[in-house]
Amino acid sequence: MLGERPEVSIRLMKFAIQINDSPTRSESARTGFQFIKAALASGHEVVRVFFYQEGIYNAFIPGDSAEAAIPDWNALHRDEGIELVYCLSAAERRGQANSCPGFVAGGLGLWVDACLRAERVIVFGG
Amino acid sequence: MLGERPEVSIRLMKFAIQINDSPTRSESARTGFQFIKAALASGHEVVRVFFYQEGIYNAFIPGDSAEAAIPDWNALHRDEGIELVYCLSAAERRGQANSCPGFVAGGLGLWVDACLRAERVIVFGG
Amino acid sequence: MIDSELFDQMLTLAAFDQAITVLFVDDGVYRLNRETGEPVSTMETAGLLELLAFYDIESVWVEEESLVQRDMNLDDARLSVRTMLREDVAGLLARHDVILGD
Amino acid sequence: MIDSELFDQMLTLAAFDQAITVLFVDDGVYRLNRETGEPVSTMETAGLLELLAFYDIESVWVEEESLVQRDMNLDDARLSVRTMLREDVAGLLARHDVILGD
Amino acid sequence: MGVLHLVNSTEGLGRCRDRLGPDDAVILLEAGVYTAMAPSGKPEGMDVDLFVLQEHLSQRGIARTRVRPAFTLIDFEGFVGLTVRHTRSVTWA
Amino acid sequence: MGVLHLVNSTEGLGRCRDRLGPDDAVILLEAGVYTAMAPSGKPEGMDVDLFVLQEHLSQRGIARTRVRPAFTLIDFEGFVGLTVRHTRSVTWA
Repeated sequence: MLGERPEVSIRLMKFAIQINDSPTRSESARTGFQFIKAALASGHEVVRVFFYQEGIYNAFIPGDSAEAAIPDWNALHRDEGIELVYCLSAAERRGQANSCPGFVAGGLGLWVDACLRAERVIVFGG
Repeated sequence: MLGERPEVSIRLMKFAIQINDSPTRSESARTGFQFIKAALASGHEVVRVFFYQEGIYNAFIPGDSAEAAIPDWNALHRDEGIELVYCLSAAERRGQANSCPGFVAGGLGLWVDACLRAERVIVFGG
Repeated sequence: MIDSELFDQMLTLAAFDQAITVLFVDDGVYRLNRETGEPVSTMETAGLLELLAFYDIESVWVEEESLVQRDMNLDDARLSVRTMLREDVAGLLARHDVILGD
Repeated sequence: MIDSELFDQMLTLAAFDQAITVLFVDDGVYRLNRETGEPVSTMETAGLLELLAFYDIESVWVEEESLVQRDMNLDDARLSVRTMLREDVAGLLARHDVILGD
Repeated sequence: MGVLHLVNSTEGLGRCRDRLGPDDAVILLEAGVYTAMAPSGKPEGMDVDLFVLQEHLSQRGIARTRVRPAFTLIDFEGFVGLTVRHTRSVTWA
Repeated sequence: MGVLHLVNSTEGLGRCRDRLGPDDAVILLEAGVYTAMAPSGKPEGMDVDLFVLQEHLSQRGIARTRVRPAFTLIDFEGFVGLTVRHTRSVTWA
């Protein structure tokens, strides 16, 4: 009967992740961060993390702060090569400039591109 | 019977106002802004506006932006002399520096001081 | 969330030729009777909804039960939406590849 | 809101010799059975609540009905709180000069 | 005199309804104004003065005729007046 | 296969319960995990697989014994596995 246990074989997938809330207001950014780490640990690929709406504030809070609850996104970028893109127009609307290391600014087109390249789209917050 | 209509005489009061949410996430900052304008129009005094928690983001979004919904706090400070204080530690926790004109940074002691000097304390958001 | 950002996302998806369906449920149905006067804080749903038709997003639905529970009907709505029953929502969700909340 | 910011505010008020009462109602009662392990995002209520006693804030209440509706009891709580009935909440609010939400 | 209860969500009115004192008043604002027309509002049995912020009603396209008679419409200056008449306020989100 | 419903508030489970398809599953996370013990959860009659994120339970001091038997505890890797098994997901806040 060996070979008839399809649940055992892990199907590796590409994920696109959207983060929509500030890490100081809700848990959702941290949930997304831990989800990504678990996905990578399982061998999956994360095509891009896109920070939108209040989520763009993640790109302006140092992840190595004293607050244990603030995700260290830069470490994720540095150690795992994950692409972190915050929405430029959402950031400008909120008066934010000079993002933290590891993040790049981009348009919504980069989010749609990530959705089209990924097999799974997961949104955290909002 | 003149002089026996106590409802007609307006009792002028001192208000302390706390704003606790970002102007892009909820309406509460704008509600507080309109409340303050109405209070001033009625002859009341606003001792201080204190921006706390996610409310500190008000101090970093230009009020004269294209977004009609973003309150123009600086105009309130400039035209009415209202003191606008954002909580320094709440701002630092969120990686924010270089606030917009009209705002000053301060500690929670300034909020307690405003509460003690005011006859009415009104909190918007959170 | 800011309605205009929700719509920016929809219109960008539409620009990439993705078929889009909009569904209003629960308190979300209140947005259907919003006026296009002074903006409600950062929300201007009604005006933005009119953009949908312009961008060929014509599949706009509202859940019947959500309307009824709020004593509303489609006379309150300022755009052409169709109603569906709650029991059909699961099927609608299952026919889409990506589901984005508000 | 960030629990630690709510507590900073309480402790600053206490430092100015203001008498403080804490009341847990509705879903707020869930915070009473929180562990002091890994922080829950930005929330660490239980550890912070222990600070209250240290700062002589000893008037900590929870609404009985909110507990019962959630199938909870004070055995779940890790600090000394007293219960009050919902019908007495209005009276408690009316005895304070300033009411700050969470 | 009494507590002014600010209700700024559709759930807020239900949260404050059994926590009202005899001298209290309620004002609906922001998303809370929807409760002025929704059956879920059930203002019946709430034995205090009930107000709704007119600006926030009209911004949402809610006609005056849809507002339950139990609620009095007021503007921002009326809102300020309520905070003067009531010594303290509390928000129910 | 089916939709994975993410419930991250105490109200979320009630919002998704009549909108579940036969191949769907539900996972409680963040404040949604409280529903795993609260009577308000009423998972009875929800005819799909129900999960609750263990990390978020234990961070809130909810003992395993308080969780209703209808819910299966899973960790973040299990959560990832659910998103692999289900083609799409939706959040109910």
